Amino acid sequence: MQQNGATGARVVGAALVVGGGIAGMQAALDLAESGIQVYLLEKSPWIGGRMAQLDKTFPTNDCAMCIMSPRLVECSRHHNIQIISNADVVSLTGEAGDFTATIRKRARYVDEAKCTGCGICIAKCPWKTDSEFNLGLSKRKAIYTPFAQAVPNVPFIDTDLCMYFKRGTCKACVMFCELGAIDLGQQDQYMELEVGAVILAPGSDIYDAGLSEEFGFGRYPNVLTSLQFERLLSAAGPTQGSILRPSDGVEPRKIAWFQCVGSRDQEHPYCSAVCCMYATKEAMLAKEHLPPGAEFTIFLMDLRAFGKGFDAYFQRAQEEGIRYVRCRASALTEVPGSKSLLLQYENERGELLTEEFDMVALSVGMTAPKGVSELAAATGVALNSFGFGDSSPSTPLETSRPGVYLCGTFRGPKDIPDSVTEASGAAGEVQRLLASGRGTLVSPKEFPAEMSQVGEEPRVGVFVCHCGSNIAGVVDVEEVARRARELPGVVYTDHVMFACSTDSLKAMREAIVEHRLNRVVMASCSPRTHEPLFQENVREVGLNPYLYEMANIRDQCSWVHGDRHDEATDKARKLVAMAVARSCHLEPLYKLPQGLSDRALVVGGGVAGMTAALSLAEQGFPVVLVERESQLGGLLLEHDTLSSGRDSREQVSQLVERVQANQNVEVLTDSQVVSSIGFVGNFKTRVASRSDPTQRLVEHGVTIIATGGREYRGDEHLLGQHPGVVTMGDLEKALKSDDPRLRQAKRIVVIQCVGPWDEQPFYCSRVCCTVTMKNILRLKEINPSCQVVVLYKDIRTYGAREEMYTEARRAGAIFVRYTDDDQPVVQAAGEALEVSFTEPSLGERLTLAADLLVSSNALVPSAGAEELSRVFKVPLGREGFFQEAHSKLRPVDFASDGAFLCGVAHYPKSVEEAIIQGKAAAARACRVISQDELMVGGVVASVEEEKCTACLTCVRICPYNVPIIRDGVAIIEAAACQGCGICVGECPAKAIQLLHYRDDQVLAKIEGLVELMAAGSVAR
Amino acid sequence: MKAGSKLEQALVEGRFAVTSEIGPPKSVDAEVVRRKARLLRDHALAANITDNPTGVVRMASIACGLMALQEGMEPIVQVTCRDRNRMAIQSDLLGAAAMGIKNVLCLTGDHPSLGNHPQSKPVFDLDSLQLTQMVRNMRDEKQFQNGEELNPEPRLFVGAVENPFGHPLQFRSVRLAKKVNAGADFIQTQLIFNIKRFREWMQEVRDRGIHERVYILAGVGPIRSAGAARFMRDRVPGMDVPEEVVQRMAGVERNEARKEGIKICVETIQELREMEGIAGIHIMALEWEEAVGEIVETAGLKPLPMRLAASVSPER
Amino acid sequence: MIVGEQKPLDEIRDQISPFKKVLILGCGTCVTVCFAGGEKEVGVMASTLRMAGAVSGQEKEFLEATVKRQCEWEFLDQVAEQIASVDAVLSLGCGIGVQAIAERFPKVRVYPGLNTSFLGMPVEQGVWSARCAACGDCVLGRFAGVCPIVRCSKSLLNGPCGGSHDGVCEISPDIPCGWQLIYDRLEVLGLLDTLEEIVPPKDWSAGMGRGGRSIVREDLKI
Amino acid sequence: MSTNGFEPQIVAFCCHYCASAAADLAGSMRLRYPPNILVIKLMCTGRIDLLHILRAFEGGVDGVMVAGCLEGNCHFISGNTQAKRRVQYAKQVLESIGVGGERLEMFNLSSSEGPRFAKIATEMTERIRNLGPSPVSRQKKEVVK
Repeated sequence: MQQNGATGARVVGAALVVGGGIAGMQAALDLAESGIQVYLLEKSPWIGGRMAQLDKTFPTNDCAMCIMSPRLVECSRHHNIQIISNADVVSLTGEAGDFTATIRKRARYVDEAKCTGCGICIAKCPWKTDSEFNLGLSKRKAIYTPFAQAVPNVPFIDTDLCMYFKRGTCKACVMFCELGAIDLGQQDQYMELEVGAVILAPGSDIYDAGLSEEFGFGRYPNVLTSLQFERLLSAAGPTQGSILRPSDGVEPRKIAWFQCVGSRDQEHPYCSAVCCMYATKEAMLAKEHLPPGAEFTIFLMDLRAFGKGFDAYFQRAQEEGIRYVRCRASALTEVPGSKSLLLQYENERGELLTEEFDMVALSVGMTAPKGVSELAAATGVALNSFGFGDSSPSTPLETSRPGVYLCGTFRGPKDIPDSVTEASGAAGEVQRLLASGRGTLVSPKEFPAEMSQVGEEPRVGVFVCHCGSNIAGVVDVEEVARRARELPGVVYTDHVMFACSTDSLKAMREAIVEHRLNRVVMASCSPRTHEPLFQENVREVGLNPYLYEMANIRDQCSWVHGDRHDEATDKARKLVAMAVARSCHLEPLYKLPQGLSDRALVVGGGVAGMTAALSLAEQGFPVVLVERESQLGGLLLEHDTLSSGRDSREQVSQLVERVQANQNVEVLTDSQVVSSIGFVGNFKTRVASRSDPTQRLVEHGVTIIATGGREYRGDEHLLGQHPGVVTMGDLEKALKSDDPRLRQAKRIVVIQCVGPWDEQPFYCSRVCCTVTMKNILRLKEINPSCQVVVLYKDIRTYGAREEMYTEARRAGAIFVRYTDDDQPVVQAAGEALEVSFTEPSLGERLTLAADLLVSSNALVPSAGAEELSRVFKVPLGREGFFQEAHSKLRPVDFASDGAFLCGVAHYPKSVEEAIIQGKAAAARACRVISQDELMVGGVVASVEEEKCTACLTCVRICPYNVPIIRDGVAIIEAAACQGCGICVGECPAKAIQLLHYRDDQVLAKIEGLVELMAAGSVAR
Repeated sequence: MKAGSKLEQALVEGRFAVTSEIGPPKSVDAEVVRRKARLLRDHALAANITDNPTGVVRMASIACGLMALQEGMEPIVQVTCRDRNRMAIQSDLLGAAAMGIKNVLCLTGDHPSLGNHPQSKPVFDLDSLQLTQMVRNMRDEKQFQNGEELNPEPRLFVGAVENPFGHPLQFRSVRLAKKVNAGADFIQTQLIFNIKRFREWMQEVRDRGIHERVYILAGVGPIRSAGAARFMRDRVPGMDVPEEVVQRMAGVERNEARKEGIKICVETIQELREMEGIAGIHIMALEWEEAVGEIVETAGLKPLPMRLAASVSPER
Repeated sequence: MIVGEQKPLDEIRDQISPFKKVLILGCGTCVTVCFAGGEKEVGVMASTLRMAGAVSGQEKEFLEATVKRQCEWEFLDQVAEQIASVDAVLSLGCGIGVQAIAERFPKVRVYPGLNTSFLGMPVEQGVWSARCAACGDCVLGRFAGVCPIVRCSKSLLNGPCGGSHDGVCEISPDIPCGWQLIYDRLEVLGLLDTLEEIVPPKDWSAGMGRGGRSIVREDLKI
Repeated sequence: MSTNGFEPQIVAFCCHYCASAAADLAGSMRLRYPPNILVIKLMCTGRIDLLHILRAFEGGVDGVMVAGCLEGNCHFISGNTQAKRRVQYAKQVLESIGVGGERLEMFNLSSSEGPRFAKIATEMTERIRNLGPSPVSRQKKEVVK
């Protein structure tokens, strides 16, 4: 049954994820959540990877750190994830299901167990060098962390810079560390890990711009890389978000971006896939940052806006005045004195122009990561000719070695959502491989029974942390602790040097027991980083973790009021009083187990749907696969070959066979979903079949929507009116049936980007350019003398697909660019056609006779998408495709729990991408249905039925469509509630409360403050 | 003859009728009415006396009508449903008829919220159709609205209005038919600037044969300035002032504007006169009564009666 | 449902100005749903009035309570004690609630905090629209389920008047022309020809303008 | 009481993912802002209730700020837009009773905008300082005296 299951007898329920960037983190979390122990190995001393360096992300302009740092924290505290940073893989022996990985953990010189991340060592270290994180735009110390949210929050000593390692002197860090965490004698450690599978996600490097000497990077101070520019944009970056010229610190008025630096050239014959969009983003953000009047120009060959929402983003950039010049910039000179930069270039009309810029950003491409050959050698996997990880298009996430998978930019250049999708997909592969070992190596932490606090008056214990001198250096910690004793409910106070140190945690536990504390207030650092630790600590002595409250007197007090000790102490007292007041109102909350169905409902039987279904079925989950048509296969049924060269029939029929052979999959063809109710883990969906009018009721835990799309059929370019005009899909059929017209044609004209653009804004169908290249090569194969002319707007052969473009050109295809304002015109000329268009370099209109005109028509959403979006209460996006929860980090989830999407239903994509997404959706779904029960509750909305007037406000306002009205009252399923409290803030009957953030609990903070102020002992 | 008014007489005889309009004063200054009556009496057969137009309180239309009558101008007393219920209206009409008023025009009336007492309670006990029917029944059936006998009955020539430019457009000729069925003897239309639309409406009216059952007086009026044209286009409910009219007014010098307004009005009249089913013209001068004479003269509507309107021959 | 909105704050403050201790009484039915007088609004009103008092130096005490329906004596009795303890009641119920309080507690001063606006429904979250005039003589059957009494500004039964333009009423572009709605519905239903009939004057005697209308069901009496 | 030397008390309702994180980052970056701001963390500004804002003023604070994610980037999809509407409404209420709508403000910021948090905190403090003590607390003080 488990066709891809491990072959050996032993299946180890653990996996090694190599690389702690966004892809590695995603894979680790997906695995950890589905019951697999994860070792997350990171070469550098901290996880986070490239994304941590980005300011915002296209096309939503989401702040990169905002969306990523919760993932960092989640990885760092997940019980099933062990982060091994500053480490390399030395060797990997064994086989799929049962590997032994040898790891070298390089010396960090700081004891991770002892260090609390207080940062005093960094402050005291006297030695500075260029910051790698800020790419030389700022300095860092010899002992350092790269950014505030670093995980693990433990510094690292750069032995090349540290005076102790160079000369044997200094030791400032050792002297100031009160925890004795600095260990200058630390040695590299070797360890052996038993794992069932490995995921390689080491990422990529950026091209070394210094190698392109013509641009003067490194010589001309005002030539930056795009990543440096990203740091300039960042509010937390070296200039706090001011864009300043390195040469003189002046704001530039004219900035240019040069695309394809280290991409699409002889040495890098691939497209780096992200640069057009990030340059567009950087230009738009720069416009926001600089005073009006500044000019922004992007020099590019093709605008590769091939992803969801990208074209709209590009449109916005143009509206905002970002200038795009179609020209590959070739060299720069610096203007002596001003240090501005002169560019000579030829525009599309062939005119030679010279333009001066104050600053130039080089849009550097992605290259294989440094040290990749060592990693490949150690893990025994093959690399491709560019040095990226190698895989086959039909098994895109498998390396050459069974049991070792790959994802992210290590597989080739790609953006964040594609990396995240691949990471989930790779996790899906591992879940499948290790299905029988799931849950064997992870065990939930055992806690003692909770103390009962029923009927007890609050007995609050307040612990005030010095955080070394971080807090105590500013705030009079002892005074804060002493005065806290006066607050109502407080029976115990203490102040500790480092609350998060092992000793202090133990002392806290003892105090809770000894003084029968039933509320604990910690006045220390940020709850975002430390709350889980302290909550777990109180739980260890039987106190419900929701009876714990925190006052942030460090990040939001001592650190920002360092020059005002008395006022900072007053503020700390207020924060403590507020926390104490709230703590008295806290009540224990429990996450309760709720049963669930482990069945998945997959809607749509194309490649993505079948892949997702199989991925789950092969690990033993029952799957119902609903297909509207009478046979499985979807869009691919009518295709000829895939861009990989593989026969599509073969690909489809193999999948169909596997689906049909798998007894865990129940296939319902000729069927459609009629209605669906329920919530994550417990959906009930009715499916009607064309042949059998009785509706099937399917009970399922998760839903995967994979309803694909269809080729647009309009009447543009005489389609449907002249037999010589066919769509890209028709051409596939013609190729498949060996249509004699193809062998006879003397000239075939292909027009790209045809769609219903009179009715809706243009979007890129992502696959057409690549398919056109594939078809050119196929046509040249069967009819070498045929001339193929491609009229295009932009060629968007992103990633390695660029090579096919190169090949197509080599094969003699002619490419002519057209614009929206100057479209090609097709006219009938008897049986043949005449196509006229403007040749931009000549600036003249040409007319060509053609035997066949291929219209590359857009992929549009499938006809039933709107209906389905209503049935499942999941949204559609602007283009009519289904809208994922978050375009960057939750690319295959819907916002509502338990619903996922994949394939063209999400957006047009290649077969390879659809397979990856299918696997990714399965992996995400597996996180849910691999649980024996869902733990439900905690911070969720709760309805007081007697008060509810069924006014529907919550039903209407909830962004996740969770509340429903049943029997005259609102029901909010705890399993589905996301805990935002939007409905709570709106309910006119006050019938809904957000647990842990009840009105009285929120207002208690204000009352605590008011009472303290009224007492008069604290300054206003 | 139903009422024996001069207006009725002219129309029955097939003469192309001209009516105009007198706006009562916002005071007890009777001279305002008398002056306007004198100004118009040589140019129009009869004059509408408006009833608190645009919801602004003015002297009672019946009282003004009597004054006009004294000045030799036959009044067409307007009655709206806005501020009087069926009782008040009936009693007023009895009084009016008793005092010699012979023409009455039944309207719904502008909503008080548009007028100068927006807080007053809108009455609208009846609508204009029900009002028309009530007046007709008072006269022809000799009945009060409640069915009680009314003897002797008021002899009134019953008019109603229609706006060919109101929406939904398809309903406008239907509504006209309803008014005729309810008992309207003559119809005055909304001010016509959009001749094209009016033509379409008249076609529908003729298709339904309504023009043979009622006398239709087409509403016209001179625009004083481009600003006035824009105001009417943008602010006055139920008005349809096409862009070309606004442009024409805007295209002339300020001091030539009035002349141009009159010119447009005259041109409109000339087009309307050629239309089958138009029994006369109703000129609304909107506090510019001085222009009426010039319009009538220039349009060749003088002397009254001008000529037989060949196309109009209502069979009642 | 009954739709109301809060009176201007100054008017509310004027009404209760003579009193030191006031109960703000909400109603848990219609006015909760239209965000005018539910428990939340009671809280907001109390806080607002307390602050307004503090700002103007008039310290007042405000009690807060919300009953299931102010228009039932039994529910009002649940707060009888609180009512007895105050100088006045500010009702955030509809006009019915205010009168119910007045009838149940003859010696209590009660003031309306709301204007009872109309019988209507939410057309979208946060927007309510009048639908019924409680005229006592329903004509909806004749007008395709769209009430001309409420939705036409002039309550025309033989509309639309000449002021209807582009689907909106002459009195405001924000008010849809009720007659356009009727026309459109009738068109969809294929019933446009019914508009050719003249609808006779309405019998208004069943509705507004008659004090103390009652409905009696002898069978339900106890 | 004169506004000379007056130090306002300001409460900031901050969402977990962005505003509160930005406040933490301002700390990590050791930026400076006046100590008048006290953060109350909520999961999402969508949890904000009119009553929370009013009760804060009723209790005598001089200013309130509500800080959520950037518009369009709310971690709970629409919480911050809902909060914005509630803040707008509360401003009207405050205005109508003479407390002044400008004592309340909604901000949107991303978690990486530590410097902006510091700037907002500084500007808000400055604004309230110029406005002087809240009329509610001023009265209360006089009553106490």
